[in-house]
Amino acid sequence: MGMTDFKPLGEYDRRAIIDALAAGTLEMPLGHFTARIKAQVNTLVDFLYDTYRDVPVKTELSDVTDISIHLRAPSILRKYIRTQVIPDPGFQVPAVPLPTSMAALAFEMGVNLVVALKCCRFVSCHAGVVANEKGAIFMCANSGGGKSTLVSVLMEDGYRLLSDEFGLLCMESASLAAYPRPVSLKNVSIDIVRQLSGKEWISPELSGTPKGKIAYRRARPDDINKAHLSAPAKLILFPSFNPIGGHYARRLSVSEAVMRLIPSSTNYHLLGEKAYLALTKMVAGAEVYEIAYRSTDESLTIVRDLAVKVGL
Amino acid sequence: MKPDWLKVMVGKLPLPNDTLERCQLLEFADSHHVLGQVAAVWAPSVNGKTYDVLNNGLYRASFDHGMLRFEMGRIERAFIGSGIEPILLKGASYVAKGLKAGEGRRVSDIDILVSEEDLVEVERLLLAAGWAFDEATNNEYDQNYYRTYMHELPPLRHNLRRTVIDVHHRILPRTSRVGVNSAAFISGAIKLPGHNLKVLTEIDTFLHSAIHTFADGSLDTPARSFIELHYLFADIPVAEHQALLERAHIVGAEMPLAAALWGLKAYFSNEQAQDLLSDFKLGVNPIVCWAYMHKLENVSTAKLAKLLLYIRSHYLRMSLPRLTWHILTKSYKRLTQRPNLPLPPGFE
Amino acid sequence: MRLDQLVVSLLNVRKSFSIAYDLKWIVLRGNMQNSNKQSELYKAHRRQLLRMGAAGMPMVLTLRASAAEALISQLQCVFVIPKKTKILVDDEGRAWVGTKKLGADGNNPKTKDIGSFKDKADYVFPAGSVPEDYRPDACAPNPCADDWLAKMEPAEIDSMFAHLTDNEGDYLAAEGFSGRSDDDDDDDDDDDGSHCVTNSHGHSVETDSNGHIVEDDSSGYASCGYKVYEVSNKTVKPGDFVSGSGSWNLSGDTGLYIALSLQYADSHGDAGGWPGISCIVSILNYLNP
Amino acid sequence: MAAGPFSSETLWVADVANYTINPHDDVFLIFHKLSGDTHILNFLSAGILEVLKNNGAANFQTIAEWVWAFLDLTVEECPLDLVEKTILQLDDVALVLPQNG
Repeated sequence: MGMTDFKPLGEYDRRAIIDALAAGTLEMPLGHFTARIKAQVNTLVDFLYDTYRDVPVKTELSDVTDISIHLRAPSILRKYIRTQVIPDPGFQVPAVPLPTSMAALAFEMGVNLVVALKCCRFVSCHAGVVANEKGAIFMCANSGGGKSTLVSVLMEDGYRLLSDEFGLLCMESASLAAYPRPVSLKNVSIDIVRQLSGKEWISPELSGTPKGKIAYRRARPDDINKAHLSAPAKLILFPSFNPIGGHYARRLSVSEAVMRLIPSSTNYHLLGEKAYLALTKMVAGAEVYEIAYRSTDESLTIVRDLAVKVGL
Repeated sequence: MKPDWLKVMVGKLPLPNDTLERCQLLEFADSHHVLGQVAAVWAPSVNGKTYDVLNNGLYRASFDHGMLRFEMGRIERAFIGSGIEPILLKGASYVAKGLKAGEGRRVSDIDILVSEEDLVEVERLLLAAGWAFDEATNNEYDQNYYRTYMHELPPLRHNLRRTVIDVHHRILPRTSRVGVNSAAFISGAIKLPGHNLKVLTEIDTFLHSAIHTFADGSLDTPARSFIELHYLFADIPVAEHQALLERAHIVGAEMPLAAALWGLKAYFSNEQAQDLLSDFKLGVNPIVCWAYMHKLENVSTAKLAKLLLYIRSHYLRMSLPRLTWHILTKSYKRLTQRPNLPLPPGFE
Repeated sequence: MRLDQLVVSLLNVRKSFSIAYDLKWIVLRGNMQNSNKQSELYKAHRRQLLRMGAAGMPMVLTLRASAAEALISQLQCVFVIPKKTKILVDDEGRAWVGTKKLGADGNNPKTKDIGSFKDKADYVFPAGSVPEDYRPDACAPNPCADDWLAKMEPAEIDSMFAHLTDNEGDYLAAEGFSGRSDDDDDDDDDDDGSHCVTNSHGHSVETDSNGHIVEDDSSGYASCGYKVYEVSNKTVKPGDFVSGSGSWNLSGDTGLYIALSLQYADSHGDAGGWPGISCIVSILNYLNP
Repeated sequence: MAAGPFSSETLWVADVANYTINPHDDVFLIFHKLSGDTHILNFLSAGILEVLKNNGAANFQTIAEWVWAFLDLTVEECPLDLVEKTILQLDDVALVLPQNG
């Protein structure tokens, strides 16, 4: 077995994918994780063909998987996502009931939640991460901070995508693991990125979601093929989109950085001292800034300057 | 669940070679909160993804055990100078004693047993040390219900750490139809070396687990309970099986013991359990067995089974009029209030 | 803005934990940046720290909040709907939210109050905003049941929503919409007489030049076409409306308020003065991290 | 608040064996192995741990005197009451414990 059996999802015929999804035997590597996907939702098939077409998959399981996702209907009216793995006694991964048309959103949310709450091999923080051969830029922010836009912009600026939603810190090496998934774009940022990256890289829009309008920027084959390469953080940013305020970059001390990173982690407490050591090691090896900007262009200028400053 | 999965989970049968079945078994183990226990058995002898998945279970268990040891210290701190030495029950005691039943086991909250005359002081000291009653139970009905009819205080959650203590003063509710002799358990408890805490003897530990599983509360995690009984029974030397029967008689746990032995026979083909059962005068209620089997094995009938167990557990706890009133009130409350949201990993 | 109001709105913003930390952070480090340990400045900072400590600020800060916990804690937020708040709903799912006078018999609004309530509403939601269950029965079709909102100039609609850009967060709301200045109180004066209400007998009623309804029936309450929901001063804990599986279970009058809040969040995020919006938005973030 | 009963005569010890502490500027990062918690201390709370680590168990008054000397502070700058409050905050997170505990 092994990678030889995998081929890009786009190269399978639809029937094979549909059957594998129905049987729950569609195996998809996502960076260091593998996912087993079970579903009977056509819109998901469309989404996978569009957004995951370059991702190598198998229609039979070669091994057990880290992630197991099952899209199914609790009622005739709605489909919602339910991961088959419950991270904690009594703790069910929350999921908003979404119409079938939003199966894509449900799928993305579900995978992210399992990775964030269940997978213990990495410290996971809410962060977007991009890297070049010299090192990584780690952008720590909740949704709304313009993180995904920044990630997409930097992808056009010669960086490869490591992750959009969650930065994954390897506890042994204190370096950042790749987890190349579609970058989720909201509302205005969709058009910005479409213009920048070209419309062929953007999924069809989902409107009327709880987050407003959503579209995904596909990971590039190069991002996917280099998914096994980790990168050390050289620049750690706490970005905030601040249309009415000023723009600035404020250097943070080690302790303030750690203080900001820990609350952004989904599993820090679970992992204990190893996570503390990895986190402090990552911070020690990087420069940390809080940045604010009024526009995407401004954010790019600020990040470029800092990247040069730290030798990226 | 396939009936023989429990044997796999305790290492009496090998992991399935079929990948899909192995996935399903691991996912079942995770959703039934025994992944860590499966990991304690299998992680050393597997590799690749199976190891990675099991490793997630080990991380969660070690987090829980760390939390537990810390909370043990906090409880001792809260009781300093009071001379009160609470008895650890359930998961807390398995981990504290280093029993096989504790390896990889999830511990979400801590159960302690104190004598009824200490109860007021225990409550006072815990409240003073930062524990508080959950909003969910901090209403007149629940407080009265717990204090008048139950065997424990409403759950206490620490206001900084969010960890939960269940303070028991009896093994079963006052209203229980199973006349368990709580005093016998309390007087039989032994000191936990190096702590101002106590634990039950091996035999009482097994009996208490049986009571908790079959005479108290609907069985929410049958897989975990049966695996627990399997290990705890194995901790009792065959030479002491007679003593087990006698102790069950003294503490009034014949029925739960019989049911537990049935479970060990049914799911682990445990001959010793079978022998003991056949020596046993008291039979096992077939409806109960049906309910447990279906809850464990059969998804389609699980709901009915759960309902049966729910009603039965309350039937065991209280007289019929009180039961009717209670279930009415509860269902009314359910209709009028939303369920409280679950806590994230480690904050249960 | 008074300090307590400042703190309230601070704690109301989405990333409340990081803000809380920022406040404590000052106490923990003073404002000192690597100054020489012997310098007077350095000693002054330390003394300042001690004074704040004596004033009750913590000397130990525990970084427990994992994102998961923060997510959960967001669900615990609570807010109170301002006094006098009522929600007027029509059969096409439009909603007018305001604090002006609106008599009612149960859910049936006083017909002569409807027009003025709509004119003076603080928030207006377009057709389809209100879940079916909350909508009244439509009245028998009549000439003036057409959509006056649709017929309005975009500019007029904008002016209706103008106050949403009073960027004062929940603090504005805490004063019960009174943040609005009087001048925008009569936004859509030029009432084109299309404010039509039919009473229980289905007779149509016209509006006079002031946009007030003159109705031709004795009952005086609209039993169709409109429903009114009284949410004045209600305490809302949106987390209670989220099921363990993360779905919204909306019921009761406050359920309608939350339904509208979700609509609002879709279009405005947590900007503007909608009471409790930052709480709602934080929950949406929990549901879709 | 405190994590349990105490008096002005209670002798306090630092849980030295179970934490690692790293100073940054005048701020101290502490990882506490038992609780798995990470704390940030300022010079006063960290100073209290330091004097307890160096001098062993003591009651509020004695600890305060050590702290004043160690941090070069006067009782006016750092009242006994503040030292007590801070010790109790450390007690809450189990970085200090009553000795007979």
